[in-house]
Amino acid sequence: MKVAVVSFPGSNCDQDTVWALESLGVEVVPVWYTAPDVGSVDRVVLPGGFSYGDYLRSGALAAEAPVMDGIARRVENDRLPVLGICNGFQILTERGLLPGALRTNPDGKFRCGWETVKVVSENPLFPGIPAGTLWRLPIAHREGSYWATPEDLERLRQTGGLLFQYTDEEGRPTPEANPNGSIENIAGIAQGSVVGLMPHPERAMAVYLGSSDGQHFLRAWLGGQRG
Amino acid sequence: MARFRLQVQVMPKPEILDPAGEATLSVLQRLGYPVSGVRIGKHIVVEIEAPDADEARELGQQMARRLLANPVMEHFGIEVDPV
Amino acid sequence: MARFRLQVQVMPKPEILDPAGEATLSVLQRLGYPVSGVRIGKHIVVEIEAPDADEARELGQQMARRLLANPVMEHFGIEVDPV
Amino acid sequence: MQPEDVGLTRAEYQEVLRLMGRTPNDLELGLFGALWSEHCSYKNSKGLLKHLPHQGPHVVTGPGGNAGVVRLTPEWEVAFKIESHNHPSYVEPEQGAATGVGGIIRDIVAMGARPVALADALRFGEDEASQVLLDGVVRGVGMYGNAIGIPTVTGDIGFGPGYAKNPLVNVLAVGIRSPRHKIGADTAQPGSLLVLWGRKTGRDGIHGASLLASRDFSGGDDDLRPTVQVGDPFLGKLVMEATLMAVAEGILDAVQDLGAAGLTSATAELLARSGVGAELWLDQVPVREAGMTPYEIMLSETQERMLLVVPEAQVERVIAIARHWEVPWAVIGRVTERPRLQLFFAEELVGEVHPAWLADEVPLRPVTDDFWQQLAEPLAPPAVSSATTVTLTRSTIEHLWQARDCRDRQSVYRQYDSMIQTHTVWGPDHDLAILQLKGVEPGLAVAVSGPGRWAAGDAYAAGFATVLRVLAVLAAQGAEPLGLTDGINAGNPYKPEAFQALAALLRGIADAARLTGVPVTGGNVSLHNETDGQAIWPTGIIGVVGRHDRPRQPVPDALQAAGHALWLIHP
Ligand SMILES: Nc1ncnc2c1ncn2[C@@H]1O[C@H](COP(=O)(O)OP(=O)(O)O)[C@@H](O)[C@H]1O
Repeated sequence: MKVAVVSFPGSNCDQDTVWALESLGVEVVPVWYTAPDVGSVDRVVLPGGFSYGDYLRSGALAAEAPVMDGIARRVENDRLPVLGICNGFQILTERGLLPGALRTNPDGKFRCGWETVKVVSENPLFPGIPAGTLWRLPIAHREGSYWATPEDLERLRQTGGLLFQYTDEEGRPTPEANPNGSIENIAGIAQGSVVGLMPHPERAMAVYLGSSDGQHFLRAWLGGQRG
Repeated sequence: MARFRLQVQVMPKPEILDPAGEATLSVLQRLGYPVSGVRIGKHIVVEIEAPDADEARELGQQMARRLLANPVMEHFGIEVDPV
Repeated sequence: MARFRLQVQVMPKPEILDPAGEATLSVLQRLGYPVSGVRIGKHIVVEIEAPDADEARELGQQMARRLLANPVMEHFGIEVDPV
Repeated sequence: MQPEDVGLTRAEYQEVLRLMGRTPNDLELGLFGALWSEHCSYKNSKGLLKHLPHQGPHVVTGPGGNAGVVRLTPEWEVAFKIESHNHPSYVEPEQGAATGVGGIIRDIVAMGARPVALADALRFGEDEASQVLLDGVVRGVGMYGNAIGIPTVTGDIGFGPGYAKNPLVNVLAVGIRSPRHKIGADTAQPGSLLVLWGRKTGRDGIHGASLLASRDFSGGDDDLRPTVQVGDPFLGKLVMEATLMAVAEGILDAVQDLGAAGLTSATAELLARSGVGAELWLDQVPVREAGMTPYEIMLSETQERMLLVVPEAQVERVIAIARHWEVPWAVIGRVTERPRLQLFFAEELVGEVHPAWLADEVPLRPVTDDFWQQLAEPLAPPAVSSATTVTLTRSTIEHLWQARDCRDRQSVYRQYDSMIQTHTVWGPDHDLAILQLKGVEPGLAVAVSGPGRWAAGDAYAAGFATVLRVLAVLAAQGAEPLGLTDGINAGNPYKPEAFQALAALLRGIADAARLTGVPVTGGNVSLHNETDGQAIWPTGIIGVVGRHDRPRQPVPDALQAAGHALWLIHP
C-alpha cells in the first residue's frame, strides 16, 4: 500500500501524518505541492495544519496548488481515494471536491481538545466500522464550523456521505457536544472517493497520547473501497 | 497597459451566520450605539495591469470567483479605479 | 430618526505588514494574473438609526475609532447611505 | 542627532567617544544607542546575572548563545530559553505576543534545534482593560504557535494591580537537536559570506528595543511607539524549515537570528563572539519600502529573518534551499579577519565600528560583593495588616475560589494547540508537561512557574521558592532536572528599591539553583516594566527541563482511589 502525503507551504501536520501511517505499515510517498501529479500511489492524504498560514480563508490558497489539479483529475478519472484532515478538509471544500464550507468557529477562537466522534452510517469507505461506533479524537482549528446548503446536506444524507458527527459520550449529537457550531454536528463527510473531517486521527495513535482510536480510523480507511 | 486598483468587497451571504458581526453588534449596543445590525466581510485591494477598466473588472471577477471569495458562503462586489 | 447603512472599510496602515495580502498576491501571480499588490482588510456593514446622515457618519467614526478598527495598525474610511 | 535621541546618557556617550577616538556619525551613534540599550546590553543586570550558577553535569552550552543547551542523552541535546515581549504586548497585545513567540522560536532554531514545545507565562492587571489585553495576548500566542506547528504544552497566568499597564508575556521554547547538528553564533570564519533570509526588511520597530523596551512608559508616549511588527507564522515556518535543513546539511559556519536591534545586534554579537569583522553591503538587503536609509536598515526589527554565515563554496546550496522553501534571501556581506564592522551603501563606507565595542563595551553597573552578600538577608518585614489569623469560613473559601488567580485556565489553553507533533503525553492542566518525543528515549519534562504577591514582600524568598517549586514538580514525577532558565521582569533599575528587589530576586534564584545543583543555562531580563510611576512586582519566571524515564506512564497527579492515604512531605 502506497499513500501520498501532500505538503503545502505552511503544512504542519504532515510529519505527524507520515508517522501515523508508517506506524501502520504503510509506505508513505511525500509529495510537495508543486508536483503536477501524486504519481503511482493507492491513496492520498491531505494533512492538517495551516497551509499558507490559513491566510485569506483556510485552505483557499492551497486549493489552487498545481498538485490539486492532479488530484482532482485522478479523483475524476480513477476514483482515487483522498482523505483530507482538518486543513486538508478545508482544502477539499475550497477546491470543490467536497460540498459545503468550513466557517470560523462561532466564538472566533481557535479550539483544541478531545471530542467524541460518532460514525453516522456504515460506509464502504470505512469497511467493518458499524454505524454508531464512537471514537475519541482531538480537534484543533479555528475555521471548522461545517456548513452546507440544504440541497447539499440532503444529497450527503442520500448518498451516505454524512459520515461523522460530534456527539456526547452516549452518542447523542447534542448542541453541547458540538464544539464549533457545525451544522447538524457534522465532523466529517464523503463524496465519491473523497473524505474530509476536522478531527485529527493521526493524533490519536496511542493510549499515552490520550486515545488510540485514530488507528481504527486509519486502518479502516486504508482498507476501504476505492470510491 | 494601464494600472488599476480593484476594491473587492467580500461579504458573507445573508443566510450565513456571521458570529463576528453578531458579537460586534452586541458590544456596540452595550456601549449605547443605536445600531441594529452588523455584518463583517473582507475588503481586498488589488493592484492590477490591464488594457482598460472593463478588462480590469473582468479579471477582478475571475479572481474573486476563483480565489478571493468562496461562492458557497460569500458574495462579492468590485469597484475599479485607475491609479 | 432615520435608518442608515454605514460601510466601514478597515485597512492595515500602509507601513504595516500584511502577510495574508502577500500570500494571496503570490498565489494570484502564480496563477498568471497581472497583479502587483494585494492588501486585505475588513468591510463592515453597520445598520444605524440617526437623525441625519452627518450624525450617522459621526457615530460611525466614533465606533470605528473605539471598536471596529485598531488605531495602532489600521485606518478606516466610512460611507453613509440611507436605507 | 544627539546622544539622548538614541537613548545614550552623557557618560555613555563619553565612553563611545573614547572607544572610537572620534565623533561617531549618526549611523554609528544609532548602532551604539541600540546595542547599549538596557534591552540589548543588560547593563544593569549583567553584574547580577554572573552570580547565577551556569555549570552542571548536563550543560552543553551555558548563557551567552542564542539559547542554553543541555544533554538529554549522548544522542540528543535540548535547547531551551525564556524570552519576554512585555512592552510590545502592551502596545498591541495580539501582535506583540505573536512576535514574542516567533522570536524565541528563532533563538532555538539558531542553535540548530527543532522546537518541540512552548510554554507561556503571563501576568495581567485585575481591571476590565486587562481582560482585553489577556484576550489579545492569548490570541497572539495561539496565532503564532498553532500556525507554526509547535505545541503550547504548559504555562502560567497571574494577576496583580501593577501589571495593569505592564502586562508580562514571557514565552519558553524548547527544542531538540542531535549533537551532530550543533551550531552557534561564535564560529564565523573570515572569507565566508553573510546570507540574510526571511522577511524583506521594512521600517518596522526601529528603536523598539532601545527606546520602547528600555524606558518606562508614560501616558502620552504615542510618538515613541515604533511601527508595530506583525507576526507571520507562515513565513516563520518556512524560515525555520529552511534553516534547520541548512544546519542539518552541515554547510554553515554559524547562524544568528534577528531580534531586537535587528541587523545591528545580529552582526555585532556574531562577529564579536567569533572574533572577526565583516563588510556589510546594506544596499543588498532586500527592503519592503523604497528609500530606506542605512540607519533604518541596520535598526529595523522586521520579524522572521535569519542571518547565516556561509562558506563561499556552499552558497549555491544555501540558495537552492531558500528557493525550495520560497524564502527571500540575499548575500549581504562578507566576514573579514580584521575585527571591524564596515557598513557600505552603494559602494560608499557609511560607518565603521569594532563589533566588540557594540557587543561588550557598554559600561556595566557594578555589583560589589558586599552588595551581593547583603541581599540574602531578609528585608524589613512587609507591612501586613494586623489580621494575622484568618478564620476559614465558607465565604472566605468562595471568595478565594472566585479570585482570578484561582479560575480555571481552560478558556486560555483551549486556544492553544497542545497536541501537534504528537508527542504531548501531558499538556496543560497538569503541573508540568511530559513529552514522548519520537525516536527519542527517555522523555522530556517541562515546567514553568513564577511567584506572585510574595515577591512584593520578599523578592529573595520568592526567587528561591520558585526554583524549588519547579524542581518539586519534576521531583514528583521522578524526573531529573537538566537545567533552568529564568525570565526576570522588574521595574526601573535606576530606582534604588527596584534595583534592590531585582537583585534580591536573582540572589534567591542563584542560591536555590546552587543549593539544588541545577544550573541556569540562559534566560532573559526585562526591566522598565513601569508605567506612570507604577511598577510590577519583581517577577521571576522559572522554566525547567528534565529527563523523564517513563514518559508513557506519568505518575498520576489526581487522587486514584477512595481510602488511599495522603502524605505531606516537608522538612
Ligand atoms: N498561559 C498558559 N498557557 C498554557 N497553559 C496554561 C497557562 N496558564 C495556565 N495553564 C495551565 O493551567 C493550569 C493551571 O494554571 P495556573 O493556575 O497558572 O497554575 P498554577 O497555580 O499551578 O501555577 C496549569 O496546568 C497550566 O498548565
